[in-house]
Amino acid sequence: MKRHMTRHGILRIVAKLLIPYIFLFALYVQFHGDYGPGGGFQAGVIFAAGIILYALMFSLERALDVFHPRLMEILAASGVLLYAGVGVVCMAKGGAFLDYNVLAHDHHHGQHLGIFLVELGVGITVTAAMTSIFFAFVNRERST
Amino acid sequence: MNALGLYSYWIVIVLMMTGFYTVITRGNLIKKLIGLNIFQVSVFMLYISMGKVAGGTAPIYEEGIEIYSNPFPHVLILTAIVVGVATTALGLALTVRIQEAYSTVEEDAIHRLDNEE
Amino acid sequence: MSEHVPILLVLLPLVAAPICVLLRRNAAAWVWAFLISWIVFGLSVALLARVLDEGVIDYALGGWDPPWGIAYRLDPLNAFVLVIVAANAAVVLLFAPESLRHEIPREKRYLVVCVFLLYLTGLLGITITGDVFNVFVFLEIAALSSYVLVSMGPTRRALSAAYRYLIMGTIGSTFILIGIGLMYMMTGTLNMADLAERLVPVAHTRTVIAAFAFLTVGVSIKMALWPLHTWLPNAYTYAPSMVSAFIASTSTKVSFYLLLRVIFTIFGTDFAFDTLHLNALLLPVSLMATVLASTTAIFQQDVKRLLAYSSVAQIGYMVAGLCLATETGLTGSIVHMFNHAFIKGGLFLVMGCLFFQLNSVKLEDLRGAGRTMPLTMAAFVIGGLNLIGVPLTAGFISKWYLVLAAVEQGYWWVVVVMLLSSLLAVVYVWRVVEVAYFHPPPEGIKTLSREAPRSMLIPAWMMIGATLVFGVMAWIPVGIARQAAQSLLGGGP
Amino acid sequence: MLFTLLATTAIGVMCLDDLFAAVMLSGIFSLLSASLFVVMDAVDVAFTEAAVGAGIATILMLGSLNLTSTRERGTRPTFQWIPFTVVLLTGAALVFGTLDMPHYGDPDAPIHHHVAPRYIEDSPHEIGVPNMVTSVLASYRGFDTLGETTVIFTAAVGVLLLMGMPRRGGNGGTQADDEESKS
Repeated sequence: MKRHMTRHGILRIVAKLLIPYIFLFALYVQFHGDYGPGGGFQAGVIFAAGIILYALMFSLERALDVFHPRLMEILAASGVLLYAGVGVVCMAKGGAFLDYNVLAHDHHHGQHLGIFLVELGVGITVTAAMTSIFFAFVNRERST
Repeated sequence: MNALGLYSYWIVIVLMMTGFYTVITRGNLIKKLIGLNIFQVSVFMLYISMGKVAGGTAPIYEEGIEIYSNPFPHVLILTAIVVGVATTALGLALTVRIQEAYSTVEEDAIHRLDNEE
Repeated sequence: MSEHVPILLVLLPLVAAPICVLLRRNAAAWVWAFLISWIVFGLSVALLARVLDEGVIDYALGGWDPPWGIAYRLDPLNAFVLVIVAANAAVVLLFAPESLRHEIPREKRYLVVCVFLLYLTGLLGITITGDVFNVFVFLEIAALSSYVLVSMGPTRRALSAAYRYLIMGTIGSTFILIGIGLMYMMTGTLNMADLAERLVPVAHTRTVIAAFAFLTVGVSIKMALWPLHTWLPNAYTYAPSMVSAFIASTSTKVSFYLLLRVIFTIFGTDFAFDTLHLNALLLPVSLMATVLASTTAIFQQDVKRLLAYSSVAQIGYMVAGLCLATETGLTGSIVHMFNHAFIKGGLFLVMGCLFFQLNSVKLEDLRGAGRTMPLTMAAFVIGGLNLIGVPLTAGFISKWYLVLAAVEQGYWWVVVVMLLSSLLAVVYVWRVVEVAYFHPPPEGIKTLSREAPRSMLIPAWMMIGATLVFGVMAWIPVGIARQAAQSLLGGGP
Repeated sequence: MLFTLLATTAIGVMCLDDLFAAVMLSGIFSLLSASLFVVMDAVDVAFTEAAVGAGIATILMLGSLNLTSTRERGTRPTFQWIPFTVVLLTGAALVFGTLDMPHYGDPDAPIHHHVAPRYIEDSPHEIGVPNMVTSVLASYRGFDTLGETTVIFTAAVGVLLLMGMPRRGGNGGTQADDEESKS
């Protein structure tokens, strides 16, 4: 199924046009989650969808080159660590775990910074996790 | 009035039970996972429908809007959706491995092969 | 820093797991996980001491007061369960390296250690929290990681066992989710203490009754209460040795703890026993579990499977104690939870040693193991005596309290059934002992099998030794369990 | 209307033999439920359900169909009494539970008067973020979200363990080891 998709010219051109916008949209969703619907999780899924589209349309090899499996593994781990790390910093600054109020001088800024960072952590983990799950499935297909 | 106010819950329950029935009666491992999905999504609907306030809008703060729907169930369900997709991914990975090890994804065939050992 | 201990307990393994992935080196990952697990164990003991000393500890996450934020709440019961879980994790990790080398391909080992830590995180998170939805989230962390761990077993049957576990487990947690939703609908809160207060005025509504039913059934699936136990035997049998040991010693215990929480803390005894007569249903079911599962255990050819059915029977004992709903009954249940964690953990570690040397734990392959592996089999015998409930072992203490509670209530038939089930335990333990000690070892294997390496034998003996220690110094677990039972029944410190 | 469509899709999924069609229908089911969530003001949830249920989950299911088979084989399931009774009992318990529920859209329901009001009234100035779902998700109940992230991480590690890590150019990750561990 996946292999002969690479031959469809029109699909490839459309995909080429679409993919940058998908990534841009993912970034918008990531950083605009405070004001509209969206946030780290949704952004991560969209970002992963962009990568998946690329892998389907062009080549898995090239996708694997850029989004190397080990890199994805490290990213998935570091997203969780970033999230937990924000909590630890809060504790170090004298608050409770994940108490963003202590992160900056006034609590608005603290909350903003805290939410921004943890959403980023979620986004990174979700992108990396979804991508590596997909790669694992496709890879199985390739090898059997 | 009484029946009308609960009508939406009942439909959700019917959906839930359709999914649940698919999970427990179907022998195909992928079909089971699809059923599980439907079961879970229907539970999400139950949560979301309890958060709705008549005349309310989406819970994003804006000047001049008085009534918002309850954001709390939304948060819970966001978490639950993630958990659901994680379970599905893992279930599918197991299914693929079972296919490779048993050359089938039908429950009764797997059972037969297990008993032959 | 000391006020942060409750969160650190969960945070340490949670953070340690991704770091394992970053480390990538198997040896480094194991050393790291091992260190963390012992630190967690130390912290959990310190916490238990503090709770017993000073009473309930609260910790508000994110600085938001409950019920708006999530709060941790430690009372004698969950502090005790935390110690059980952490102690088992620490000992099993000590056992792990040789066993992993034997059963898991090299490039997967560090990931297995990572998932093991995640499983530990999940169990600790379920136990410590005072928020029902947080329970659901950590329940899923524990569940997903346990499916993965089970599927790592050496044969293909591990895969189908894990799949079955996944389906049953997800149905269970979806039921729990429905129950939480219905409770939330009637009260508007998710905090356990707040729920307990706010459920009282709406306790008569049909919605709350349905919520209770869904929670109980959901937790019973997770706990493998007969007849909802069907996922358990295969999962225990086909999982890798260290996984069997850890899951058998902790997962059903934590679910049982959850059942105690739901019944006693959230809904209250009045609602569960006086209004709904839960014990009229649960007591016969739990006694059926003890007898039927023990009977099934007798006919098993695979010793791990035999032990798995024995676990189903032991869960029956715990639930029976809960149904009596008296201080003695609950004390018995909680002590049994503690003892059984070490008994089964120890026995499954013994299975790990046997599998390491013999590559099988089928009954016919254990012939003569009593002579070729005397230390290993001696540990098995002591574990078996615990299962039967012979005096001077820990297993005796908990059964004694359960019988005492039944006598207090005048339920003589309960006493009879419990004794009957113990007799059945004699039979299934004897079958293994007979094969191991009175049959000659099969030809050719004689030279091969010696004792398992010390790094495996010592942890197994640590667990089994604990059952002996706590059989003699029974006042330690019994004292704590009594405090926990009192706090559950509302008369406690 | 939406509900009718949903019910039809769900029953379609249950009855179809063709797994490919069933997967597609389950994607449609997710999409329909996403639009239902929009109707019920849960925009964030709808967004996620559309991306996950109709997107990622469907792709993964198609991927695994490709590796297994697209038809349900084996004995055609006859009507089974025991599961049917179980499902009927569960459904009956739920309907029984609904009888005392606050009605759909009722502003007097308990959930709108405890805990949630603070999120609605105070979060804009306590947190300073207009999207209340984000405030609750990331701040008031931030620990649940950390748990959720951990769940995803667990799933990723689990899938890697089961399927093996992809290697560039080479064959599937752990084939050789699988055989070793199978024997």
